[in-house]
Amino acid sequence: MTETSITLTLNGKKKTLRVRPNELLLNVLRDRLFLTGAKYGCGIGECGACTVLIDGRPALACLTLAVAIDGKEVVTVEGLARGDELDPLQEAFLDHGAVQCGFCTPGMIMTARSLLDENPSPSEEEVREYIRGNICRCTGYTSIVSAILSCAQEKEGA
Amino acid sequence: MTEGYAIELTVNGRQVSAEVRADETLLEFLRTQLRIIDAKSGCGKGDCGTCTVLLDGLPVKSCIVLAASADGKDVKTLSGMQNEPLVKALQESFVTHGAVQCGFCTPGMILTAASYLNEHKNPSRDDIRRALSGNLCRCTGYKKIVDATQAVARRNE
Amino acid sequence: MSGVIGKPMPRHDAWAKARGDVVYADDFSLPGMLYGKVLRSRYPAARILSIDTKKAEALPGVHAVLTAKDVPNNETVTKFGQSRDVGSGFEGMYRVLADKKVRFMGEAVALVAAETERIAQEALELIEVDYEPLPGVFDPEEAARPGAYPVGESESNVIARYRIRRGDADEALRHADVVIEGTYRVPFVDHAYLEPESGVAWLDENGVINIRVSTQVIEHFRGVAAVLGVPHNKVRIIGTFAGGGFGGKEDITVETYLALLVRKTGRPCKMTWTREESILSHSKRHPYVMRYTTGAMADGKIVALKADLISDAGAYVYLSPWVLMYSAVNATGPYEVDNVDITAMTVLTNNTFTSANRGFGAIQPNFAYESQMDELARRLGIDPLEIRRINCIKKGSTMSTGWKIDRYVALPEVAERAREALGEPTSMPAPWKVGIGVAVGMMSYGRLMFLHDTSRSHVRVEMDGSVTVRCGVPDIGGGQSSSLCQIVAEELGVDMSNVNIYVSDTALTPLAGTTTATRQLYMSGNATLKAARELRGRLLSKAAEMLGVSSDRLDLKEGSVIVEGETRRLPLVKVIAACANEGQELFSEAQFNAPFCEVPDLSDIKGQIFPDFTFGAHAVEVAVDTETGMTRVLRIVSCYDVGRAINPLSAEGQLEGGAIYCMGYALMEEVVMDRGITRTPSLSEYLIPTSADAPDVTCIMLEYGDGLGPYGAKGLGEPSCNSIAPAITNAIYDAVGVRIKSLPATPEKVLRAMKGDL
Amino acid sequence: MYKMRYAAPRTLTEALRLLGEEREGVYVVAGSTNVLPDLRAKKIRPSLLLSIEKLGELKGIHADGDVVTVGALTTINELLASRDIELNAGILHQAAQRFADPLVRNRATIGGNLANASPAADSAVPLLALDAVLDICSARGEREVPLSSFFTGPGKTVLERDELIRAVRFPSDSENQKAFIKFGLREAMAISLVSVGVELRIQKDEVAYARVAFGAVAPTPMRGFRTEEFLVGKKLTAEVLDEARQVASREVRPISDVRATESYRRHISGVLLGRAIKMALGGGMS
Repeated sequence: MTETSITLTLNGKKKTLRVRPNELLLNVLRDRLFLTGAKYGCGIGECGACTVLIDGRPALACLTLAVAIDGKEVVTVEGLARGDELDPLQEAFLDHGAVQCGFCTPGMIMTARSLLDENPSPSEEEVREYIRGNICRCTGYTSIVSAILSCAQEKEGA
Repeated sequence: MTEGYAIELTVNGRQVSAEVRADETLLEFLRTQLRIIDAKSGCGKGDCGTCTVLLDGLPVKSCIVLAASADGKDVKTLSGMQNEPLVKALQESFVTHGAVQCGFCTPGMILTAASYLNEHKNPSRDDIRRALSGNLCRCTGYKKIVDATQAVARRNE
Repeated sequence: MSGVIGKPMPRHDAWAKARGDVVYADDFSLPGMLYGKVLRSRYPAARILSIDTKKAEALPGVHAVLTAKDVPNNETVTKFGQSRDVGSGFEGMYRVLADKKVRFMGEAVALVAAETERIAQEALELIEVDYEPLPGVFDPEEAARPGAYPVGESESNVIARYRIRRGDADEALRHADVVIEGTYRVPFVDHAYLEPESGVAWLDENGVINIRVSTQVIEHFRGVAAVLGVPHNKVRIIGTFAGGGFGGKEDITVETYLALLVRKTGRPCKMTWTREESILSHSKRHPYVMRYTTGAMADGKIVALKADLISDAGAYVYLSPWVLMYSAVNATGPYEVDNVDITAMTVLTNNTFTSANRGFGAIQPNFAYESQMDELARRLGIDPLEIRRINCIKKGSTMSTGWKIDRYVALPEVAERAREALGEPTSMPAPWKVGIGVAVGMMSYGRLMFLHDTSRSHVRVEMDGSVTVRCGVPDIGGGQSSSLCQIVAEELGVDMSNVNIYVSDTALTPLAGTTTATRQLYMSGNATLKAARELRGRLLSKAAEMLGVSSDRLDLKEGSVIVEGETRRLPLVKVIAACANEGQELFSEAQFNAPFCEVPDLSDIKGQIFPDFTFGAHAVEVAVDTETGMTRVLRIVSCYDVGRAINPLSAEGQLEGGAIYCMGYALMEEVVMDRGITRTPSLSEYLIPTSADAPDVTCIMLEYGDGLGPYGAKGLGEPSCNSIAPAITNAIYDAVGVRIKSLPATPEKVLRAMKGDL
Repeated sequence: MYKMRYAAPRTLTEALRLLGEEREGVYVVAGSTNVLPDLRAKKIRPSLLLSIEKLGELKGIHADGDVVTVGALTTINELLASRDIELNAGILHQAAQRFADPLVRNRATIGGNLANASPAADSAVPLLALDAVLDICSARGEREVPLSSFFTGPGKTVLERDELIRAVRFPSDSENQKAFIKFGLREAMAISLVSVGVELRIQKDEVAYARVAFGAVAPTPMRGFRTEEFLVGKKLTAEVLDEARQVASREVRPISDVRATESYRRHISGVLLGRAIKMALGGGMS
């Protein structure tokens, strides 16, 4: 199969890659760029573990063709922290015990990031609604929701 | 890869197509592209023999063979010859004679010994020493390597 | 007891090695791994005025470029696994990347991590370093003089001075019937292990930097942590099966560089040195100038020995003071001399730094004193064996430090047996002349006692009767881990194939100390023996209860408990099950401590410095081509009191390998340094023996069983390469009547000694 | 970024065309045993590696009446295995036995060893003693060059940029007596410290014909013309031999380096000459 050349901004840096037409973004990220933050959980868009941001919007990397991101901006969980300084959401997840096995966490945080960027002070209901595509099997969601809300409140107060 | 040169060869019995740089060594190609690790890199310039492989049946130092020149050829490393009776016999003999210490020279040493014994049925100790003289060993002082090789040669008589 | 001790056994790791299945340091890769490279100084002595890394950083694919300013603690202290701060000037400054002054050619100046090795290499070429070349100093005697060029910043070039005195040597020399004087020189040599330095490091989810590396000392995790400024438990070192060590992988090699690059990039990183890099920049064996004076009476009894030893430490301290201590204590050799005066000094120069190399300071003076002994014998017309009979120490003799040796000394028996086995000289036609030479040697096994050495090991029986051992011993090819399996198999009465061992991991295996100083069989062997015996005791007392007999009538054999004088057998698995059922511990972890002492007064060294010594001898026959000076070693006999050969195959392997290792030292090996510049940068200039150069080594092992190791074993790794060099030069003397006092005895040197000007 | 290309033409015509077209930076590769170490040491920086390995025209050993022709691509081990070489050029066979090591001998070619023009080239010395001639070709045509005027300096030869060595030829004269001796610092994988090749014909007790060659004692492998001249017409007594050694010691032009001094190499040149003469004559010395 012929490969196409794509150019994207990945975690703030321009990258040019040659990809096959049927190659998935998740595989490109994990297998070729060694960014293993986005996880493979189901492969059919049911679990949200592979969530990344494409042009600021949450997207499922397991359902996105790599060719489709030509010219776009992609952020993965690896692109959230600035050096040693974690994103406030990452801090909040730690503080609230919102991380147990940790497999859903990268996707969950990316979805939450997008929510807060869109809506800096969401209600608990809005949070639960927004993250419902991201399945967590460990926490029962309570601590995840409070972690996200804590960021929202802090933001409001700032 | 504009500088790539396409080659097709057989490696350990498998057909392989690949692109190599003009100056890529056969050793580098085997280790980094094919992840075949039993050929070792000890000096990078043909001085030690730890990278020995068979190229069209002849033992060569793969760190001074161009990968591109293996095009169309048959390459065998020790891991591709585990079922050859002579190789097996040598491995067993090296193990039981204590001819293996750190083991870094061992794959190359066994390949050279195997290829020599294929051609020479009744070598003396000196013949064996000369035949293995392109493969350095720093641990054993060579005696047990010669013992192990000679024991197999005797069995093959 | 399974009776495997003393049997020639294939090592547990031999099959994997013979199949090429062992994953050595460079054979390992991780996804997303970067490649690290080191920029090395082009000058042996210079001041770094500036370093510009911008162009290198801008190269696509480059992830990090680091210089001294990026290293949290660029200057720490050189350690080699000791858990004790010895002080007294033994521990020198360890500098990660060159700062201020460059001290040797090849010193690390900057580090690069990039996506491929080639990109990393290209990036190195883009780093611009502005050097101001400085004069430097390259001769230790010159460097020791007042006003000499200072190698470092403020410290003296003279690192250490020691003295050992006994009686009055000068006075005794005045009354001696014969006085032999000589100056002996030995060169820089390289370990030339076939596997160059290599490792892969990665950061794990606990923030721990993991370093999988070819090393003799996994305890360098503490040193790496000190450089990074992180707690010790945030650095883990996993030692791989090393493709040879011989002392060259005793100091830190790639570890700190990898840790810094991983910390900077967050990505896994591999670094493997090229052979040229290895020869240029890892430690070398110390060159020495040794001035000896031996006085004896007409009957052959030595009455005085004076020696002045000067070693070239190269550019940094590393292990030079320790090596010098070995030289001083070994300077009189295994001879009882009432009047001794030894002075020893090690000095910084702008040569590549020197440190441990198989023999660790004991083999340099061995060349000198065994040359003197041979000369003394010739001068007095006494047989070289007889002069040793007259003077060799025995149990109870007083050594130069005043310590009375308290264990069996198989001297001069080893020399007599070696000489006897050599038999009659071969006859060869002109221009060849044949000669025979003998030399003896002593060397310690186990570390200097003031290091307070310890080792630990863990043994566990599984429910099916198989055994798991965990011990932090780095395996560098000497059979270090296999002999531990053998000890456990012996004590627990199981087959070797039923023992599995995990070694060399600072996080998961009990720390066992370094694979140096010929200490692993002694130290970790004893720790493992202790653990295995404790577990054996527990199993036997349970079995005694089950069988209703006293446990001293029980033994473990072939996976069963057997009762003395009876045919009853109780399967071990049943005992294990019963222990498990009662909640008894099915494991044992034990620590073995060597004898300790305090640091002696360095200006007057007294007392016991080493736990014990291994004694051995080499007898060799050489043929010298009288027209070219070429020496061929025709035959070598190596005879050692090994105490007890745990695995005779491994013990012979050490003796044979050691003899050929230093046959190279005697005849062909030299790292030629020309004002700090290495003129022998690869294995086509730095020659080591090939199979066509090495004669068969005949081994004679005496087993007096009086060693400190398990079952009375002594250590062999380093002692095995002692005494071969003087045996060869003594044989050259026997053949052509010239005494070579400077190694290596190249054809040109021998011919010039014979003919003067050519 | 510096790039290097690789080409492996299948015909001589194609190889010569490529060689002629490439302006500079083309480096001819056969067994690659020299090229790769040179690349590693950054001694060379070619833009094109031109592999001639596939050129069948450059292979094979032919003994044809009184001439032996050895294709440039003949490996050292192929020389060793050849009955024709053993019978007609025993001196070359002897040199091949001491060449590098058994593994390198499977790759190193005779043409490569000559074109590389190392002063210590082990195949050059016996071939000089054999009065060998090189067949050299280019897209412009063919020419032959006596080996004795082929080398011009360390790594330098009279080969033009567009030329290849096609074959080495030498007379197959089994009447003459020959010997080669290599002196190295190790038994294998050793660079010659000095090597000597001699070819002699004795008629009526006198030397009627002499060829002497030395390796590693001058900027190039060299013919010992003065030594030859000295020998011809002489009866090989012990005194003459002694004098011949001294002539040889004076004639060579060695340097001092990390392996030996100049004076030692001179001395060894004489010693080896004496030994080679004795060996060639097989003890039939007066």
